[in-house]
Formats: sequence, C-alpha cells, structure tokens
Amino acid sequence: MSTQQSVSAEVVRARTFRYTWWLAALAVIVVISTVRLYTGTDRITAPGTLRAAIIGACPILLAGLGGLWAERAGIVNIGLEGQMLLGTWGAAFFAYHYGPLAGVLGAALMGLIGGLLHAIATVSFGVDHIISGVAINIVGLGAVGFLAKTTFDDLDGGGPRNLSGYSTPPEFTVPLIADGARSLADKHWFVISDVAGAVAGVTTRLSVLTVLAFVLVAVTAWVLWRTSFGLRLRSCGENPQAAETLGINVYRYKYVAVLISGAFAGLGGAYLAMVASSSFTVGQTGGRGYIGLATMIFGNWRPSGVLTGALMFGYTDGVSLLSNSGAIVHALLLLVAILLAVFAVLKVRGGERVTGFVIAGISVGAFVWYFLSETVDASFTGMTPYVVTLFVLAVFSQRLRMPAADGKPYRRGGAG
Amino acid sequence: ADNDSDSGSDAAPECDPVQIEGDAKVSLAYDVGGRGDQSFNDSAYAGLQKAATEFGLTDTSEGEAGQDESEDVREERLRNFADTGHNVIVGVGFAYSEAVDTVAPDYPNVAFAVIDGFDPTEDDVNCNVAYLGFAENEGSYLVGAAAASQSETGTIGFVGGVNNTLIQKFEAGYTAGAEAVNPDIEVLTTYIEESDPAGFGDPAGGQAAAEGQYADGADIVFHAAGFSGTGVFDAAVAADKLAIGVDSDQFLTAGPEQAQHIITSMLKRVDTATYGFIQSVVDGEPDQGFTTFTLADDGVGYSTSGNFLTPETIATLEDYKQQIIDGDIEVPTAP
Amino acid sequence: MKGLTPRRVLDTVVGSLLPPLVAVVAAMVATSVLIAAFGGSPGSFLEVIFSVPNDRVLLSIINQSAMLSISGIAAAIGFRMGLFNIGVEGQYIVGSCAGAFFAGSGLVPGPLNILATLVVAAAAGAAYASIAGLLRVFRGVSEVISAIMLNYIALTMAGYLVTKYGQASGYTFTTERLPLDAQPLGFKIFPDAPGDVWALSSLAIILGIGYWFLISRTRFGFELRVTGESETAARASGVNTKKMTLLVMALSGAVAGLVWMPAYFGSVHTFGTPENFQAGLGFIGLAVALLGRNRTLGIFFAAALFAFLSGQSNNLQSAGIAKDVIDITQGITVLAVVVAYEVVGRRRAKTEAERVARQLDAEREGAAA
Amino acid sequence: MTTIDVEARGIGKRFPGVVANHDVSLHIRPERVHALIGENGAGKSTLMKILYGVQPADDGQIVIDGSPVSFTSPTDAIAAGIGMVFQHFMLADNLTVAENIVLGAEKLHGIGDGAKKEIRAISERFGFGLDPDTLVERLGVADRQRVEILKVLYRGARLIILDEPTAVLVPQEVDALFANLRELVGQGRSVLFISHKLDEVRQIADDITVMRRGTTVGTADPKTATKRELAELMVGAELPSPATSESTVTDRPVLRLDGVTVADESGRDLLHDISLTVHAGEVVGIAGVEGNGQSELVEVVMGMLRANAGTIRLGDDDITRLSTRAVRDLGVGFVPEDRHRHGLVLDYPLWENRVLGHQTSAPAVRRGLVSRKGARADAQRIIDQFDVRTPGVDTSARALSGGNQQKFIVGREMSGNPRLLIASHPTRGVDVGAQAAIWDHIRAARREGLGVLLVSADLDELIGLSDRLEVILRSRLTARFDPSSVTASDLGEAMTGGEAA
Ligand SMILES: Nc1ncnc2c1ncn2[C@@H]1O[C@H](COP(=O)(O)OP(=O)(O)OP(=O)(O)O)[C@@H](O)[C@H]1O
Ligand SMILES: Nc1ncnc2c1ncn2[C@@H]1O[C@H](COP(=O)(O)OP(=O)(O)OP(=O)(O)O)[C@@H](O)[C@H]1O
Ligand SMILES: [Mg+2]
Ligand SMILES: [Mg+2]
Repeated sequence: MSTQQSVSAEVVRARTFRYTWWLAALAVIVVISTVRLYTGTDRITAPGTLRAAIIGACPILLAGLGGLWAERAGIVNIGLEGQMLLGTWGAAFFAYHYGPLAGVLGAALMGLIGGLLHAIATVSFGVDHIISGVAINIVGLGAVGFLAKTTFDDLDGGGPRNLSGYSTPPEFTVPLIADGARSLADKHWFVISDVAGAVAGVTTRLSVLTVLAFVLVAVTAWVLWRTSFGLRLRSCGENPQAAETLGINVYRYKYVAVLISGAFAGLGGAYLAMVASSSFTVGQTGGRGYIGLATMIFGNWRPSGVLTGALMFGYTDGVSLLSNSGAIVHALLLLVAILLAVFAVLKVRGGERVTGFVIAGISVGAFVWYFLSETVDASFTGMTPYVVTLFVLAVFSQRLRMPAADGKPYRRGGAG
Repeated sequence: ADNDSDSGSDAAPECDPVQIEGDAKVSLAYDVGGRGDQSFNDSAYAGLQKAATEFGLTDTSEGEAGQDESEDVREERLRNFADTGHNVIVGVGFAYSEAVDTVAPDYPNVAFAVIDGFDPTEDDVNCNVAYLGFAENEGSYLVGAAAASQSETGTIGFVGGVNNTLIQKFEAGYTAGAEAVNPDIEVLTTYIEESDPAGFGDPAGGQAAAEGQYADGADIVFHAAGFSGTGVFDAAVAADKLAIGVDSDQFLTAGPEQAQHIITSMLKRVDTATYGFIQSVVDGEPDQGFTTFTLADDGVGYSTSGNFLTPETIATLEDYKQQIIDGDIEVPTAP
Repeated sequence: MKGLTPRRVLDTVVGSLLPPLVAVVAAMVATSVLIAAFGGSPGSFLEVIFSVPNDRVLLSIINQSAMLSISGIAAAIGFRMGLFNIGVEGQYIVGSCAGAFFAGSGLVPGPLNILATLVVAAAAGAAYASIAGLLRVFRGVSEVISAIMLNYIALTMAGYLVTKYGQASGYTFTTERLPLDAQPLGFKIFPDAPGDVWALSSLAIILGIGYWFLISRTRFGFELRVTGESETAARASGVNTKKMTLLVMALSGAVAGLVWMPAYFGSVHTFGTPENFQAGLGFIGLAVALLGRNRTLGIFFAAALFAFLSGQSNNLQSAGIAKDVIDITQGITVLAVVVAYEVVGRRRAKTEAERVARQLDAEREGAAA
Repeated sequence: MTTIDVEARGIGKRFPGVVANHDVSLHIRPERVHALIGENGAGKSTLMKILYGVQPADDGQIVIDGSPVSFTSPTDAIAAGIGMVFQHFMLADNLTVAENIVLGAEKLHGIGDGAKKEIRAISERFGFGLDPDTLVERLGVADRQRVEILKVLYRGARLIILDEPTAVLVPQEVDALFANLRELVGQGRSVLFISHKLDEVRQIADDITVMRRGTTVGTADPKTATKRELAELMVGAELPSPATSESTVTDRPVLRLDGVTVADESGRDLLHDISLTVHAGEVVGIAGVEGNGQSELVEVVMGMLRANAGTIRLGDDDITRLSTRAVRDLGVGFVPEDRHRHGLVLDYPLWENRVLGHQTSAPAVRRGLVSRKGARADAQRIIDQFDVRTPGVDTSARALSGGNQQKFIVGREMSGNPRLLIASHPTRGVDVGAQAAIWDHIRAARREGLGVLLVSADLDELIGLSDRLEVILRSRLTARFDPSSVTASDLGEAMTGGEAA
C-alpha cells in the first residue's frame, strides 16, 4: 500500500491548488483593472455597481444555499422559486403587522411551509423531485396571488397584488472604511481603486439581511462540513442506505434539510421584498429561484461556489440595470474575450485541444464584436446574466460533481 | 378634450353617435392588478365613482385581467359585460385595444372606450369605440423642466418600466423639458425591461436602476415604471435624493418617508378621461375615435403637493405650460 | 390482450382512473379549506367552478386545451426519455416568433403558407431545443438548467426581434399580420356564438395520435422509452443514447414550436409581446404532461381539466376570490396525482410479486406431487 | 473486551409473496467464527438484516447473553455490540474513509483529529494500511472491505457479521481477510460469516449452520464434514458440475482481436495490446480480478467503447468502429454483467424485455414497428425453453427472482442463432438450479458452433466451462491456461501477478 505517498501528494496538490487559486484571482483583478483603464469605463468597478451586484446577488445566494442544503441530503428542490415567492408574501405580511424581524422570520416560515410540502411529497411519498418542485412552484405563485388579494387589498399602502409601507431591516455604513474606500475608489487607480470599489460597495449602507446572507454561507459550510449533523446530512445525499445501516434516521435528515432549504429560499424572498426593494408585489421573484438552483450547480454543490455564482449573476444583472449599460457591457465583452483567450491557452496546453480551440474561437468572436461595435444593445445587456451562466456551465460542467444519490428516491429498509 | 378624429387621417367616416338603450350601465375592465393598484386602475375607478355619484348611476361592474391571459379571455370579459346589459364599457389599458376592436362590431348599441388605446385595424373604423389617449410628453416636459430647475448636480435621471413607445413618450418629453431649462443638463436613462411587462412590477429593478443613477450623479429621478416606481422612491430615500412620481400625485399615496422625497408627479388623469367619457355617453353624444387629453384640458399636468417646487420653478412651469397650450412649444413624442 | 379478467379490468380502472379523480377532489378540498381559512366562501368558489360555461367560454376552453395538449405532448416526449424539457416555454416562444415572422411575410402564397409556417415554427423550436440537447450531450450540462436560461433568453430575443424587425402597433411592435388568404376557417360548432374552434386546434389530435403511435408502436418509440427507464440497458441493447438525446430534445422542441400556432392562425394573426402572445403555456404543459402520465389520452384529459379550471376562474372575480386560487388547485392536483399513482404503484408491485410467488409455489407443489 | 453470545430463536420473516425466513434458529458462540451457508435466496441476508436491526422480524426472538432484545434500528444492534459488513458495500464514495467510519458514531471520538487518530490506530493494528483522509472512491474492493470492517471495529462491535465477504476477493486477499478474522476472534470477538464457497467455510469456521428455503436445516462440524455433505445439506440434492465433456472447437475464428488498445481521456490504458481469438464451438474464458480490464474488453467488442488502436473482426467483418447496434446485428449475443442495470428494464413486462437488444430484427420488430404478437410469442418460447418461472409474458421483470431473470436474458441473447455470445458473469447471484440450466444451454449452443467469450469471477465456472483460459491483469492478457490441467490456485496466482504463468 502506498497510501503514505499518496497522502503527501494530495496535501501538496491541495496546497498548490489554493496557491494557484489566489494567483488566478489576482490575475483576474489585474485584467479587470486593465480593461477598465483601457476602455475608460470606470463604472465597471465603481462602488455603486458593486453594491448593486451584491444586492442582486443575495436573493440568488440565499436560494442557492437553500438548494444546496436539500441536494446535499439528496433531494432536488426545484421548488425554490415557489418557496421564495411564499417568502416574499411572508416578509410583507409579517413585517407590515409585526415589524421587520417578524417579517424575516415570517418569510423563513412561509418558505419552510413550502419546503414541508416538498418533503412530504418527495421523502414520505417518494414522488419524483422535479415533479413535486414544479407543482410547488405553481402552488406558490397561486398562493401568493390569492393571499395578496385576501390580506393586502384593504390595507393602507396595499392593493390586490402589492403592498408597501412596511418597515424593513436596518442598514448601516461601516464608519471610516466606507468613506476611505470610496475616496480611494474615486481616484481610479490601477487595481487599488478596483479593490477599494468593492470594499466601499460592501461597507456602504449594508443591510443586516445582507450580513445575514453572507454569514449563512459560512454557517452552511461549517455545519455541513464540520459538524456531525452535517456529516449525517451529507451521507443521506451520498448513500442513504449506508447511512441507514449505521443507525441514521435518513427520513429525519432529509426532512430537516428540505425544511431548511425552504426556509433559506423564503429568506431569499424576504431579501427581495425588504432589501432589494421595500415593497411586495405578486411574482416579484422573477425566476430567481431557478437561477439560485443554477448557481448551486455552477458552484459544484459548495457554499463558496454558490457565492461565486451568485455574485457573478448579481453583477451582470446589476450592470444591466445601470443607465447606459451598453457601454459597460461592451467593456465587459473585452474582458470576457481576454479571459477566454487565456483559458483557451490553458486548455490547449492541458491537452484538451478541441475544447481549447472552440473556446479560442469564441474568444476571437468576442474580440471582433468588441472592436466592430461601440456599444451593446440594451436587449442583449438584459440577457447577459443568462448567457454568462449558460456559457460558464458549458465550459465547466464536466468538473462538477453532484451528491451521488441526489434526486434518487429512497425508501427505508432497502439497505443490504 | 381635444378630439383628434378630424385632425387625424380623416378616415373617420360618417359616424353617427352610438345610441345606447336605457340608462347608462358602466363596466370597467381593468388591466392586471385591478382595483387597488394605487395607480392606473384606481384612477379609472375614481373617474367611475365620480360619474356614478354625479349622474346617479347604480348598475356598474368591474372585472380584471389575469397574468398571461389569452386574447379571447379579454374578449369574453367584454362580451360578458355587454350580455349582462352593460352599455358603457371601458377597457383600462392598451392591452384591451385588440379585444375591443373585435367585440365592438357585435354590440353596436354599446359605447366602448379604451384608455391608452389604439385602433389595430385603422382602415376599418368602429363607430362605437373611443380611444382615450394622453399627451404624456407634455406633462413630462413640465416635470423635466422642474427637475432641471431644481437639480443641483446638473444630472437628472429617468427610469422607465418597459422600453416601448408609450414610455418613450415620457422620456422624450422629460428630456426636452429639462433641456429647455438647462441645455447642458445630463439626463440618465434606464429601462428596467426591454419588452417584458414584468418591468412594471419589479420594485427591486426600479430600486437598482435609480440607485445606479443617483450613484452616477443624478439628484432627481423621474419614473414611469408603474409599481416598480416604489423602488425608485426607496432609492431616493436611501440616497437622500429626490424623485418625481407619475400618473397620480404620488406624494399623497406613497409612505410618509418616501413622500418627503417626491418633489412633484406627472399627472395623467385617467380619472378625468374615464369621467369625461361616461359624461359624453350620459349626454347622449358618446365620444368616438381618438381623443387626446392634453395640458390644455388638464388631462395631464404636474402636482405641487408638499411644496417642494419653488415659486420660481412653478412660474417657469406655468410659462412653459402656456407656451405648449398655445402651440409655441412643440413637445417631441419620441426620444 | 390476453387474460382480460374482471379483476384485471378493475385493477386498470383503479390503477389509472382513480388517482386523477382522487387528486382533483383533494385539490378542490384543499383549495376550499384555504379559501375558508382566509374568510372567503368556499361555497361560491365551488359554485363558480362547477357552473356550466356558456358557449363562448366553452369554445375558449376547447381551444386552450388544444394548445395545452400540444404543450403537454412536447413535454411528454422528453419525459418519456427521462429528459426534463423545462424549456418548452422558451421553445414555443421561439417557434411562435419565427412562425409569425415567416407567415406574416407572405413568402409562400395562400393556404400553403400555413403548412410552410408550421414547418418553420417546428424547425425553430427544434433548433432552439437542440442548444440544450447539444450542451447536455457534449458538455454534460443539465438540460434543466440550460433550458431555464434559454427560456429567459428566448423572451428577450423575441422582444428584440419584434421591436427591431416588426411594425409598430399601438405602443408596442408586432410581426406583420397574417395575409387573409392564409387564415384558415375554424369549426363553427356553436352557430350563435362568435368565434369557433380554431382550425389548427385539430393539430392537437393529430399530434396526440402521432405521439401515441410513435411511442407505443415504433422501434424509435421503444428505444426512447427504454432509454428513459434505464439508460444503461438501452446502451447495452444498442441504442445510441447520445444521438437519442439530441433527437428527442429536437423532437420535443419541434412540437413545442407548434404550441401557439392554433391561436396564431385561429384568431391572433400577429405576434408581439405581451399583448398579442399568450405566455406561460409551456410551463403549464409540463404540469399537463405530468398529470396525464405522459399518455395521449391522459394529456388530453389533463389539458381539458386545466383549461376548464382556468376558463371558469375568470368568473371568480364575482365571488370576490382572487382567480389565482386556481393555480393552487392545479398545482395540488399535480402533486396529489403523483402521490396517488405512487401509492397505487407500490400496491400493484406488491400484488404482482405475490401473484408470481403464489404461482411458483403452486408449480413447486405440482412438481412435488 | 467482554465476549458476546448471540442466539436467534424461531425467527420468521415474510415479504409479499415470499417467506424469506421461518423458524430460523442459530447460536453464535463467543469467540468463534460461525459460518452460515445456503444457496441463493435461502434467506441468509434476511436473517442478518434482522440480527442487525435493518428489518424487523415477524416472529421469534433474538437473545444476547441470555436476555431477549428487540431491535428497531441498526442503532440498537450497534449498541448491543453487533456490527455488520453488507454483501453490497455500504460506503459513500464521495466521503473520506474517516467520514464513512465515524458516520453515526460521532459521539465516540468526534469527527475530527481524535477520530482520525483512532482510525489510524485500528488500521495499524490490523495492517489495513488505510489513510483516513482518502476519498473512498479511490479505493479498490479489498480496501473498501477493510473500511467496512474498520467501521465495525470502530464501534467496538463484539459480533461481526460478514455477508459474503469473499465473493469479490482473490485468493490472496481472502487469506489476508481470514488472518484478520482469526485475530479478531483471538481478541474475544465473534464472527458470523456467510459464504457459498465450501472450501473457505471449512478452512475458517468453527461452527457451521446451513439454511435452505428460508429455514435452518442443520449444523455441521467443519473438521469432520466433507464438502459433498455440506453441499447436499445446502441444496437438498447432488451438486451439479460445470465440467465440459468433449471438445467441439473448430478452426473457424468467429472473433479476432488484434493489438486492441483502449485509453481513457487522461491517456491511461484500459486495455493494452490485446490479441485474442475465439473459434466457432469454443468457449474462451477470461479470468481476472475485477477492475483489470475485463469489463472494458467486453465493452470494446460490443462497440460500447472505442479502440484507440488495433482491429476487431467478427468472422470476416471488421467491427472495430461499429456501433453496439451494428455489432449485435452481425450476430452477437450479449449477457451483460449487471442484469438489473444492463440486461433488463425491470418495470417492463417480459415481452417488452424480449424486444430489448433485438430492436432491429424479427420477430420482435418488423419494418420499424414493434410487433407485439411476435415479441409475445417469442418471449413465451424463451420461457418454455429456458424454464423461466413466471406466470406469463405480461409479468414485469422485476417480479422474477434473479435466477429466472438471468435465464430469460440468456434465452433472449441466444435467440436468432448468434455466431458469438459474450457472457459476463452469466450465473452471478443465480441459484444452483438455474446455474446448471444456464451452463447446459451454453454447452448446447457451443455444440452447434457458437463461439463464447466468457468473463466470470467464479473460477469453478471458468475452469469447468472453458476450452481455453486467458488471464487479464492490469489491462493486458498475461497468461494462458488449459482448463483441464489448471488449478484454482495457479489461476489465482496468475490473476494477482504471482510467479506462475
Ligand atoms: N425486501 C424484500 N422484499 C421482498 N422480498 C425479499 C426482500 N428481501 C428478500 N426477499 C426475498 O427473500 C428471499 C431471501 O432473500 P435473501 O436475500 O435473504 O437470500 P440470501 O440467502 O441472502 O441469498 P443470496 O445468496 O443471493 O444473497 C429471496 O428469495 C427474496 O425473494
Ligand atoms: N428490496 C426489495 N424490494 C422488493 N423486492 C425485493 C427486494 N429485494 C429482493 N426482492 C425480491 O427478491 C427477488 C430476487 O431477489 P434475490 O435476492 O433472490 O435475487 P438474487 O438472485 O440474489 O439477485 P441479485 O444478484 O440481484 O441479488 C425478486 O422477487 C425481488 O422482487
Ligand atoms: Mg441476493
Ligand atoms: Mg444475501
């Protein structure tokens, strides 16, 4: 057995990996900064843009984390969208009557109820996870429309399909750091201002719910990978029969996971109705639950991956809502072209010639598009988040690894 | 109102006024959201209410559209009103244009109207349909002038819900008005959606768009984005900047905190139009063809609630208003 | 079929008809309870839903169920192979947009235009669906996720194309109107009511029969089903599952491309978002396929049920209930029916195992004797 | 460590339509290796699952150290000092060795370094050489089994149940396992050991209990009982033998591989320079430890994998680049190694399963259309000819026992008179009766000139059925034996890369 050898090799690989990762991140920032200076679009890393990115990212992040909880326990939760919708109503209803804290809890509760429905169907009855999820999304939309009309119509500030005028969770600006970073960002220096822009974006008028969302990333990572509860939960997604033979009540863990999943999605809804805006309207999730699911897959079923995916999506989404977004997206086109070119070179050198050449081709296309145009049509800037997600999935999907028993029905007593 | 039917393509043939049978029984067919939306639909309802009390109408009814509904469902809604004896039917919102065009010929003794409507088959005019339009560009011109007058940064913003020609009319007037006051003014423009009507129901989108404009230096942002506008007001509150409302006097309907940032609203008097149409029916001369409600007849305008507009600004606006009414200023309808 | 004993017949009836029935009842009950819980009147809800629709509403229900059936068939083709084509929505938007542009251009004269347009719409839907198919086969991207992205892109693209290449109509843009000579006559089943059953609503029946034949009679259908049940077994039996994925995705997209054609040729005659186009049929189609268990008759039944509920829900206004409740009823029906089938399926597997064991025991005893 | 004394008294367990256990009695004495033998489906695994609390018994009692206990879940059994290694390993591939082991027993040493230290300690004591941080997916079968045993030891089990632990091991690994078991017993534990392999049982066991058709039919003393006596207790009749009588080998090649090499994406060879000929009327057996390339060999011939180099010829046809479909159409029958995954659609009736793999040929399919009549009639023929025990062609494949499923597959793959039969583990997990029937059918077809490429892990089957044996080791054919003169231990040595060959 050469285990000893393989261990050290693995440790070295892990270390190298982390090191390369940091280096790559730095390289990307340098490229971004160069593109910014070259194109003169300072707005691509302006504090406001990055703030918009974070606000755009958080609901998706919460939904994605919700999806992560469920899928780590082996349950595909495509019902995130419906649970998120229920969350928007819960946030508005409870915040209106009992204050912002109740709003947040109410949103989580409503999402949890949606999760419960999903758990009953998939865990207790073994219904196909996607069917149940689709049904829950239909029910969620209907329920929110119905509830809004029945409970908001007569309220002050309310209507049959909307409600505003409830209080939202507090926001705060980190003293000194926010101002300092902002003034640095305004200098438009190479790299430094870009990083400062990010810092200023994060520290300015930060909602406690935003903080909560980021804390939940860490909490999720810690609970799932550092506690025995998390180990048990993950074992239910990898091999529930094995878990069962070790005395683990698989049903219970699956239930808990799906309930948490729903609650997280509900919080995502709360974020939409309380931070990203301060009003409720029927259907305001606009498919963010689905996008959350996509970021989870994109993020390889890991909290850090979900965070990356959500930020990327939030960024492109935020940019598309800036005035004259065509110019920014045009600059981003150059960025994408450069990154793709680098990536293509890496692929070709790594032996995947075909993939490398295809990517190189796309890179060339992006360069051509960049140099032949002045701006990007607003219709296309609106599509950016979806196109980017699709593209990234197409490039990286083969490295993804979902939990082995994800989406598979499980019944007790089948072990052995 | 300024009846365009003769100034237009003079396609209007020899149309006799519709003869409704018996007392006026009015139905309103709302757009998605229905009554209670604090905006478009509510404004139409207010017009109906006023008419009902003044003319003693007792038999009125309402119906509202659903999400993703098909054309024949809208038609069925109208026919159902007509079949149950309603002889004055108002479609609230331009989504009813096609349905009214299809249904109206089958009910020659019913007076139809479509707010913001258009005739999809222009060569085939229905005599019993009134299209009630507004000179949104004129009202927007005034609030644009107001924004430019009171802007301290020389940058102002416009947030549209959906990038269609109706909303572009707001943008065009707003920009023209602002430039009239200050030729160097910079007007930032953002549309939440290019074609998806979800842009009118996306407060988060409105907030993000307005925040972006405030961050880019705008200190006053005008929205024509339906319910997404609440997001614009939120952004104004957060950035401690100013905003301009739309359709109704949003200073009166917004929350107390938001109201402190709404310096004026571009008024689009759907209530006036609805009331006027019902009145024309009651008077036995139902409106027919295209009617545009303009500054001249207070079909559009601006509000002064909250006293944010300085007397000088108001003086300027009144001056522009008169020039527009007099035809001295031609307000563009497209950006 | 051999062995058509009364017991078997009963089994079939209980196995395939009871679950949907139970599901509908359960959904009605659940909706009523919800309405009552929020102070509404479940009585008036049921009254509205179970009232007799007038002729016009009936026509609308028939036409809507035709479109939902096509959408359901599109989804079912994928489902039968284990492909979750959540992209029916985007594919039918693309198909409708392409079809309407083509038909409106009048490139092909007269009624031939209809046929050509159907081909164009189907081809556009197929091509769009193939993006998801290709990504899955060659890049391993889950078709669910890529289709979700493609749905958004489709909507935006269609809006862009119509704005850029369409003509102004009111405040938005649409494609050019369908030439009169390409507007087929519908079936006037109620002489007194305006409107008719759209000519192309019959497409649902043609596609339904075609789908049934393809799936249950042809080799292609057999291989499709086998791939859905067990991809590994399919591969070992000589099915090229990659090619199959591409083909089936394209086929599903082709059918999806036709979803809105009945409405287009029957009454709307132009495409433009949002007024002239009915969005959302693709998503409901998924539910229709699930409720109908991917069987032709089941899909027809489910589509009719969904269309009926939606048609009736327009009158809920008068009962003071938000018409959105009907979504709840529909969603719960889907959920309840799969649960019911699951329960029935488990029971059935159990009885079959028992039957086999009994038979074996009898044989053994026979051999021993 | 205190010892444990476990007794099962009158255990009964019914499944829908099956009596898996009735009146089962068994006494596992302390510090003994107790072997439980019985043919497939005798109810051994069911009994073990009851002892381990996975499934509740319908009747009877479990008595530990003199007092009756009742288990509602494995937790109870674990608490009582019982541990179990399942027939199919119960490991999560994507978790590390340590995570798999501490799962469910986190209270003992936490899930961090304390636990890893403990795991290393146990691993060293038994010479397992396992690193707690390795992902289980990287481990081979023998290592996986060690992880399973470690799992049990980690929980301090006093009775260790091993369900068919040797089925996947080569002789050398079996010896290592037995050494470990001896050591465990030496420490005061008891072992309950299930196997079909009577030699092994006699080698390791202190006590033997035999099960047949759901009940215990007797006990035996391994020192005195002969293999034949045990076998007859198990089967209730005489043992069948796979021995082939006369040779029917011709000089007409049906399958010829020339320098076939297959590499995976990273360029590692899955098959390296394989040359091999199967003649009409010949059975060529492939012996090898699982994972050495036999699956790939089968797949490359069947067109499920692409060869990077070399040629494959079927008769005179070059099939190197042909698809599975085309290969089958040229007259190749294929009995896959995993009948549930590759051989059947479990939820389809038998007649539809008859179509599977024969989608291009009559009588199941005609002109692109599935012929229900043809398929049903031919399914009935298979049922009759191959003695498939089923109520009829409309029964779903799932409802059949493993042996009957396998007979149906063999029957199907032999229909249409193929030139070549590729048979992977054709009798794996099949009871003796069905096994004999399948062997007879293969022999009969061979007489008619069928060429057979046989892959099996059952050395008796390989030696008894083959005309020639090839050994596959690390992707290469490394040795060739004449079955009439080779012994199982020679073969075993060649399979693991020993001196012989
Ligand atoms: N969960 C179950 N449901 C229904 N029947 C079952 C179940 N588990 C086992 N059986 C039946 O019980 C019988 C005994 O099965 P068991 O697995 O105990 O046999 P075994 O002796 O372990 O066989 P093998 O040597 O193949 O492992 C089998 O014939 C099977 O049909
Ligand atoms: N978990 C289970 N649920 C239902 N039925 C089962 C289960 N396990 C086994 N069976 C039944 O047991 C029979 C076959 O099992 P058995 O264990 O005898 O087969 P086997 O020869 O061991 O096959 P395998 O190699 O797949 O284990 C079938 O009748 C099947 O329905
Ligand atoms: Mg077994
Ligand atoms: Mg067993």
